[in-house]
Amino acid sequence: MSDPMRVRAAENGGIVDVKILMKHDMESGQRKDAAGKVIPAWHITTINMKANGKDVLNGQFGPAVSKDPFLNFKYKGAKGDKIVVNWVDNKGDKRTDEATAS
Amino acid sequence: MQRKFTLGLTLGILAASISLSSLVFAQTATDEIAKYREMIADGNPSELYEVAGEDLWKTPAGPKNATLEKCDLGLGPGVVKGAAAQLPRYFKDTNKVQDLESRLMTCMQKLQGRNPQEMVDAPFQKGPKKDMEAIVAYVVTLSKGDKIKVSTNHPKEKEMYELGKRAFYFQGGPMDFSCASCHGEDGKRIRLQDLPNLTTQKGAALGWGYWPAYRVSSGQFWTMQQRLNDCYRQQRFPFPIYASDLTIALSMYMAKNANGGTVETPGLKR
Amino acid sequence: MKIMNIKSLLVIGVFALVSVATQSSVIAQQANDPKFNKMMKDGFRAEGIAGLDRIQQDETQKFCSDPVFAGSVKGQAMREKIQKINMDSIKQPSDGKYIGDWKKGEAIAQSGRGATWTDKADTPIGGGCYNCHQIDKKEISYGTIGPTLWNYGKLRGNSQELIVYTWNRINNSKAYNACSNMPRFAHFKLLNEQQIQDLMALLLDPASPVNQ
Amino acid sequence: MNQQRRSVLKYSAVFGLMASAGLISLAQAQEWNKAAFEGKGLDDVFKILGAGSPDKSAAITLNAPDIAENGAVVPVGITTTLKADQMAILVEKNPSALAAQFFIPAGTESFVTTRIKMGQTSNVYALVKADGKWSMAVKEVKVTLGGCGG
Repeated sequence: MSDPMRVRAAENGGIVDVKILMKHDMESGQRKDAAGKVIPAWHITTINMKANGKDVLNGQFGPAVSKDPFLNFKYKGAKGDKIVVNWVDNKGDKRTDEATAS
Repeated sequence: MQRKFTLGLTLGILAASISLSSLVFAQTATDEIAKYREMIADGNPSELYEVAGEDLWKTPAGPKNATLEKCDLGLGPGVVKGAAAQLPRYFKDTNKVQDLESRLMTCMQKLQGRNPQEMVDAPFQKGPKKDMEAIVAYVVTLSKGDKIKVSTNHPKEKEMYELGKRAFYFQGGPMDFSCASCHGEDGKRIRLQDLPNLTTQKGAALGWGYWPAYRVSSGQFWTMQQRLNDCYRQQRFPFPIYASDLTIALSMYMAKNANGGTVETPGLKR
Repeated sequence: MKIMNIKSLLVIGVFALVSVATQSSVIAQQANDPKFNKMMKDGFRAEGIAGLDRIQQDETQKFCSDPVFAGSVKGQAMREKIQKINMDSIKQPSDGKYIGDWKKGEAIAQSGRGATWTDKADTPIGGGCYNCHQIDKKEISYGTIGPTLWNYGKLRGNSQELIVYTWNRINNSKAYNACSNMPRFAHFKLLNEQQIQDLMALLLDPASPVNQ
Repeated sequence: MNQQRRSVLKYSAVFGLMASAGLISLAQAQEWNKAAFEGKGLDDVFKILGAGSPDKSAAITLNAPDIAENGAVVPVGITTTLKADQMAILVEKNPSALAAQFFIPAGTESFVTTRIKMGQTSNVYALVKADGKWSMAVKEVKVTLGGCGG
């Protein structure tokens, strides 16, 4: 089960500033466990962001994105916009969270 | 023998003069680190733990299937706001000085019927400790911006402070380290990390005021108990027992020294 | 004798900025406190290679855990005694060789690993030198608890006295300053003779990057 | 779909199924660019992205610290006055150079900030595709060893 994201969106002068924190281990595939075995890579692969149903950003992550990923972007929008963030990882786990632009 | 000392003196003066010339360079590196910290300050992953912690606080759990909402953290049952800024403190019902985590264990035991030993024995970041960490993130966030205000009026509080002070200077292990080896002087660093002088108000506020924190090097949220645990690991000491009087005494020493400083928790650390 | 004492005090002062200055009032060594002892005893458990013997203090550790007394005038006799114990424990290199390989020395200086409860008994222990000292200027991540060692040999030459002094200091810094913050690398077998020779080379070999 | 079956299926199959089930939009169904993320060196990734050998552009700003206190979290931001429709962050000395890629629809600013891992001191590349052409900005980020552990 994936943990909730933290999505914040603030409108200023017609621009909505969106900040997202995702809870994900983003295992790099480079680390070894205590027994010396490589811990397989486990990371978010794609992330989609919509405002009022329309794409505002699409991202693709490799294992080199930091643990508990942070993402900040801006789009032309308005207060009250409904923002939906959606990620999928390489094990097929996924998570959707929402926020309203303030 | 005498020559050795004379030589030592010369070397010492030389060393002192060289360190001046390297100061400029060191300053640049420190400024850059400050910039780095500023860049990551917005978007502290502690928030993710805080959300989970609020959920755990309000969800019935344990053998008694109860929430923690009636937990008394010192300001009365159910008062969370500002409570962490005044811990550790003496609690009448347990007749003990408790820090946040030992107090939360009391609440989990009394309200939810959980066995505190399970919490003590659990490894950090796993099982019951994982829940504890999230709950701590939730509780300390509700003191953010408050002034640190820890009392030593009760004789047991005063005693705990003195014991903590003594523990702070206690040297041991194969490297002769005490807490004071690294945190007893102003303006020192390990590698590029500034070391707050925890014996002063200013330094203690910088240390105590920013923990618990999310640590970027481990990608984990660390409670004060885990912070102390890793200090002792690095000191090459044996393993400090979770929520032992030793750990509470050290917290009491730091917290009281930090009085008047601002709670900046949860912090974001290297 | 008197002159030597003054000088030795100066050495302590310059090298370690020991806390002598601030202490003045009536001072006696800390009393034994059963409550404190119990707290320490109940506060730790053995884990991995880190046994409870690690909180059994030796004379040096006990003395230095009371910095008010250790830094006081009254503590001076004890301070000298402790320095002597530590000085007497230092062994000069068994093969007569002081200078090893600076490249290996740099690696030892970089590593701060080993001897914690998450390490194994055979985990190589680093010197951790950069934690506290500037050494090769190219390494910008260095600590400031100890003095800079940049250009150590270039500025000081390579007289036999300097070599022996440096050897002693790395082996057991408490021989010169009872409560130096520097670990006693030979005393606690943190570094072996060869590793110390390699660190010596890092500081003193004219070819070492430290002396460029 | 149970866990076992899911892990056996290829990404494309998963996305295909999900897309056909109407679970996600077409844009996201765009398959994760496995080849690009597994490309080793810079040139590999440039080639896979179709970027050729991009020119440096003063119109692109790569916002990253000179020194990172920890390689596990290095903040990296890209802004450009160009009208970007794709951006990518590459780290020359990472085992796989490509860290992240972004697709920017009209109405979204040519700006993105995230955090990446760096194994060692390296050049970081900000790639921008605008008007069908790739260009870039480069900056060295020093990764320092920290703490007592070395």
